[in-house]
Amino acid sequence: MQAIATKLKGRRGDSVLFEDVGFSLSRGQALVITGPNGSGKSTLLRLLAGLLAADSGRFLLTGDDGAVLPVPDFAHYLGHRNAMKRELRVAENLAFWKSFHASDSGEGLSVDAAIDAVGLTGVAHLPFGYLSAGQQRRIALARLLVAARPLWLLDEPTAALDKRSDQLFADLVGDHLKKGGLAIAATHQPLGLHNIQSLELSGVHRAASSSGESWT
Amino acid sequence: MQAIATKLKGRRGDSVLFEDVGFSLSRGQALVITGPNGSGKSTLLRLLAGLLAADSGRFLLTGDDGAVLPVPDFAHYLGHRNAMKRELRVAENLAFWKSFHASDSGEGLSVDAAIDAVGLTGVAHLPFGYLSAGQQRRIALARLLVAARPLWLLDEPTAALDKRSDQLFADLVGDHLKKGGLAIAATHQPLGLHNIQSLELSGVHRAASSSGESWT
Amino acid sequence: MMSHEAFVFVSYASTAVTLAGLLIGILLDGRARRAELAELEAQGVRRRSGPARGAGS
Amino acid sequence: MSDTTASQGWFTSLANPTRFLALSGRILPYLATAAVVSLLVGLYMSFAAPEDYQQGITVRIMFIHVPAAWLAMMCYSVMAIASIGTLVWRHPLADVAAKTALPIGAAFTFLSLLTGSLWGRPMWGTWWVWDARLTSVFVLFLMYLGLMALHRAMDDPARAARPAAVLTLVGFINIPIIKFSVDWWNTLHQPASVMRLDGPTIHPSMLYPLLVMAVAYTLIFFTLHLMAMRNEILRRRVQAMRRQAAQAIGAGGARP
Amino acid sequence: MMALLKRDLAIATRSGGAAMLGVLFFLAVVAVIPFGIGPDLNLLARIGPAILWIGALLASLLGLDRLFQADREDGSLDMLVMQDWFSLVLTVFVKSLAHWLATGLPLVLAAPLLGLLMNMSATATGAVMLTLLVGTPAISFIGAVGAAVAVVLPRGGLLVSILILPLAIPILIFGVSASYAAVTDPDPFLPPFMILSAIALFFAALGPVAAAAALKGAAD
Amino acid sequence: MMALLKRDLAIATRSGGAAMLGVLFFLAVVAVIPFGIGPDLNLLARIGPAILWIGALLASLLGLDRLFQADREDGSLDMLVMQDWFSLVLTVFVKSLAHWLATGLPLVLAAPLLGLLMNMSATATGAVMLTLLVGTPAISFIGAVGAAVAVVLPRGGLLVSILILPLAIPILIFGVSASYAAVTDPDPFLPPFMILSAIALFFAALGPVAAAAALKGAAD
Ligand code: HEM
Ligand SMILES: Nc1ncnc2c1ncn2[C@@H]1O[C@H](COP(=O)(O)OP(=O)(O)OP(=O)(O)O)[C@@H](O)[C@H]1O
Ligand SMILES: Nc1ncnc2c1ncn2[C@@H]1O[C@H](COP(=O)(O)OP(=O)(O)OP(=O)(O)O)[C@@H](O)[C@H]1O
Ligand SMILES: [Mg+2]
Ligand SMILES: [Mg+2]
Repeated sequence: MQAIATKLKGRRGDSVLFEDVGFSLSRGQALVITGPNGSGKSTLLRLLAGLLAADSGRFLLTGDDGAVLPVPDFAHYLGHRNAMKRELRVAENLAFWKSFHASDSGEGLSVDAAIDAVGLTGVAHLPFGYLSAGQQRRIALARLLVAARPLWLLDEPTAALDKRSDQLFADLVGDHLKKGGLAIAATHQPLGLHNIQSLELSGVHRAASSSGESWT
Repeated sequence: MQAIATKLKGRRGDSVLFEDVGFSLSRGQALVITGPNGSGKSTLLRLLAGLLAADSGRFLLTGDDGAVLPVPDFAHYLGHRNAMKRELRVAENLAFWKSFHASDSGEGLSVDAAIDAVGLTGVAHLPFGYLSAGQQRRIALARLLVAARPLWLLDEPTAALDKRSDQLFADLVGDHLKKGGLAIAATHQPLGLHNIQSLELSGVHRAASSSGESWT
Repeated sequence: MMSHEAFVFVSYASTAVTLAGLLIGILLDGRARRAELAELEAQGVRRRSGPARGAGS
Repeated sequence: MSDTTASQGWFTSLANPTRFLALSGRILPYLATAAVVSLLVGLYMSFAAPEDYQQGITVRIMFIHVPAAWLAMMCYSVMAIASIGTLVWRHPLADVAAKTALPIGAAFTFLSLLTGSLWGRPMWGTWWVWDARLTSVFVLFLMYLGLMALHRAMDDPARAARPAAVLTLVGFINIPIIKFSVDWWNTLHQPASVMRLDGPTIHPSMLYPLLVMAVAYTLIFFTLHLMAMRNEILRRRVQAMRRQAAQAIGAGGARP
Repeated sequence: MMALLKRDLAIATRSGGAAMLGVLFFLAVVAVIPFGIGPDLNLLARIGPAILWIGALLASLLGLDRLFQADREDGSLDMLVMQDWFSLVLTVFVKSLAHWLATGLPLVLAAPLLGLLMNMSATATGAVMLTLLVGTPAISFIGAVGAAVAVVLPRGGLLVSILILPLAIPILIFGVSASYAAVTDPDPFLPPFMILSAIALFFAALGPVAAAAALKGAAD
Repeated sequence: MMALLKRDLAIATRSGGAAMLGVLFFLAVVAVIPFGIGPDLNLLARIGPAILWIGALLASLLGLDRLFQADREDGSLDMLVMQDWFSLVLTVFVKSLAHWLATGLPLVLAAPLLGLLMNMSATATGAVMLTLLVGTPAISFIGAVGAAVAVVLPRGGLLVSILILPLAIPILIFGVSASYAAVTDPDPFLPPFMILSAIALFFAALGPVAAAAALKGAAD
């Protein structure tokens, strides 16, 4: 399985945030995207997830046999927000995502096992809204575990996490990579991962292409 | 001016988050609260701000003449959220807070000066919603500058800030302390401040008091 | 009640007023936009796709 | 996701905003002149036309009522076509066209309602009835206003474009309802007498002024629309420059 | 998809009860009309079906704006939109269905009680229930389009109702006329009812597709 | 406090114009009624005042839930609640007032137009305007209580309307009956109107205090 991006160009409104972004990841590798505030890290991740259309360039996920795989079915996206309902219990939230995600790409942990894995044993029956910011983020990470998908797209996964949880997170990603997964993460903080590629976005934006001035 | 806390006890629902928390700050001093996720940092700050009632213990702010000052009028509270309206321009937002806060405790910077001070010269006329996460946080910090208040209560003030802005923030707090202010901040990241006390919350919670069992 | 002529007159007059209002609104809007653009350019904000090419601005 | 590239039609490269501004700037004077001339001719002809033996002088309201009603529908059709452009080619000019047509369409719809009421009072003895045609035009008016509110409520035009286009297309159902309401339900209102498959049934002395006025209204519409589109492009340019300013400041970073 | 249905229903019943509000509002609308009309029982019975329908229409519009907005605020919407086109349409369909089950169905069940208040005959009440049973899902489905458009808005609220009301008018017209046809003798009940059903089916097909298109377009 | 009023009005008029939305919704609701009732002008004129009042009630209720929720979501609410008791009550009063100015007042001004559409007489229209002028502020003030309670709820939204609707029903009833009393001969206009005014004053006093208490209690 490989994830290959070629010459990606991302735009927000009138300005090109990045251009000519390319990388190639294979099983067991991770990519860390860094850059100052507003440099386009989140934009790049949403683009990889298919939530935004790239201005040009392409991002392909190919299976071990070379077949092109649809990213939405083989990738987990974790955004700035946690995708959990405050009203529902933690276990209900995770159970929902487990059945929602469990379309093709194999098995994941059980809900309880995932909660254990993020070190929050015992919160299963609490409404999600009762948790602290860091605990909420960790439950959001547990979503990645309940349904196994090879590619993880993580946007500031460690926001609001304390030191210990940072380590826990590093272990989770490490495990995922060891099992042959891929990970792409945007972050300001060092993730404590080894064996990673990194991509630095400059934060210097150019106005949209000179020939055809942008419309928006 | 002194801020003195004695034997504060904070509870969320059934569990006591901290007990016997005490400290004493005088002009020019800062307190940094650390602790793992869910240990009660935010709870403690909200309690100091008067947004939550303490289970027991007291927090007093006394003037230089020993008189007890009402915390709400002499403290700035900066929470996880920025307290700015996305629809309004940055200048409008800050002008509103300037006139809202400017009750008793003296003068503050002008709106433009405050924006300059957080290094965002030129954004005054932009709608707040246009800014990136880090820029928004910096404007939220500017609110503390437009109305001068001696005590700053900061909850993860540097969340979403990049490295350079972290330094800027440290300078701001340093200035504030030098002018005789007090600051109490909860954070996971080192703030780059010197001459600070620190308070570590353990994150080990106890069930509510054995004698009078809690009801909530 | 009003005479029939009055109805005709009111119809034509209100049509004229509405259309003229629309026209004036659009003209004023255009003016305001141009003024904003000029103000921004005076502040040194440039479109970074090169020098602002005239037409209309 | 096999291909994230936005499809770029040929006119993406052809028509950039600057070129559009230049081109429209050249066309506008001619268009405006033609509109004014035809309006003057139309007004002259409509007052020279003979009075109707049934309706008396009020028949003159027809010359401004009917074109307004036609334009109200045409304007929505223009918006619907533009919406298809937005959805299929994703061309921002289509979105600009759809958005700026709204207030103009609303104005023509308002005029058709107003002049209709003013005609209805002497003819039918009431300002307003809830019959199928009148009501469907009123619904059209509401849809214009709703879409205007929708655009006003969004802070980012680029994001508003596609959802608004979808809604515009869904609302297009109303246009055939307006057109054929007189045939489907028997109502107080006149059935079609000009735009019929078997040719107009109206007397030429009234038909010609009506047609000239219709042409004049159409020219007025296109003139105003073009002007509004130019404004909108400038508005977006200002907005874009403001955003760029924000980003430039972000990149500039903290105080030294 | 069953999971989605279950989740949405759980949220609707847990946090504040959308169902209850709809019924309450329905009651309030129907209860004030007699104040206007006065105690003329015949007149009340005559306009009863219309009032019930109008009340139901307004009641099902309430809360419709949250259909996707809530998912957007907490980030779930990203996962929904990430799906392929067909699954997304299905998702919208299921969410609209959940909205109907939580909001529309209780209205149908409350109709007999209100029919009693309005002094309506049993036939009329039955007819109103039947037409509501067919018509309210149509409102939810076409409402999904408005809700999808509202996703890009800072605050949807009223706007969704404004955008949807004109589109819902055909449902109202045929719903009411079928209800009347059931009681007044010469008019046959079936033709308007069939048209209503056709509209409902049409909207059930159109709504999710259009809403999905709007959602895809709104992603940012 | 003027700053707060100005800010809230600026937000209401800027982002999509709450004012315009309220009026549009009002228009849409009233336009839908004849589709249900049928085009009978006499009947329309008779139920006109009730319809106008229902429309106005709905238009001012919807969107009321955002009164404090928006402030909570962006964190401003903490600063408001941190004030002393008296300032907090004043703050709530000012915010309710801003809500009325942005939402209620435009409804009052739009009423005559709708009266025309509903074929109402000039007297009836005038009476409806007058009662709306007195009644809609009462809705905003009492609505503040619901909005304050909604702040603690995960997803306030609908619940506000549930809480407030029962309290708003007296306003509706006296508003409607005063409007009718103005046109039907034997009934005197003043008694119900005085009751309506009394309710409005009572709510203007009670609402802010109760809402402030709820906000203080809700802080977490
Ligand atoms: C508010 C009230 C009215 C509205 C909303 C309205 C609307 C319309 C519309 C939409 C059309 C275009 C129909 C088409 O192209 O097929 C139209 C045409 C027309 N209307 Fe009205 N109308 C109103 C009142 C009246 C009244 C009171 C009269 C005369 C007694 C009238 C006479 C006509 C005539 C003669 C046409 C031209 C039909 C044709 O030749 O195709 N309208 N009106
Ligand atoms: N929805 C949006 N519409 C328009 N512009 C946007 C939108 N979201 C972000 N932007 C702009 O795009 C640029 C990149 O934003 P992005 O969120 O990708 O940055 P980031 O690298 O993730 O920053 P941060 O570290 O603050 O999260 C910013 O300048 C921002 O102003
Ligand atoms: N609104 C609430 N209602 C009930 N319990 C809460 C609420 N907010 C937080 N808690 C609980 O109180 C505890 C402390 O939360 P708090 O937010 O103070 O932690 P924190 O130290 O700020 O954590 P973080 O580093 O994640 O921000 C947590 O266990 C959490 O579950
Ligand atoms: Mg980001
Ligand atoms: Mg915290």
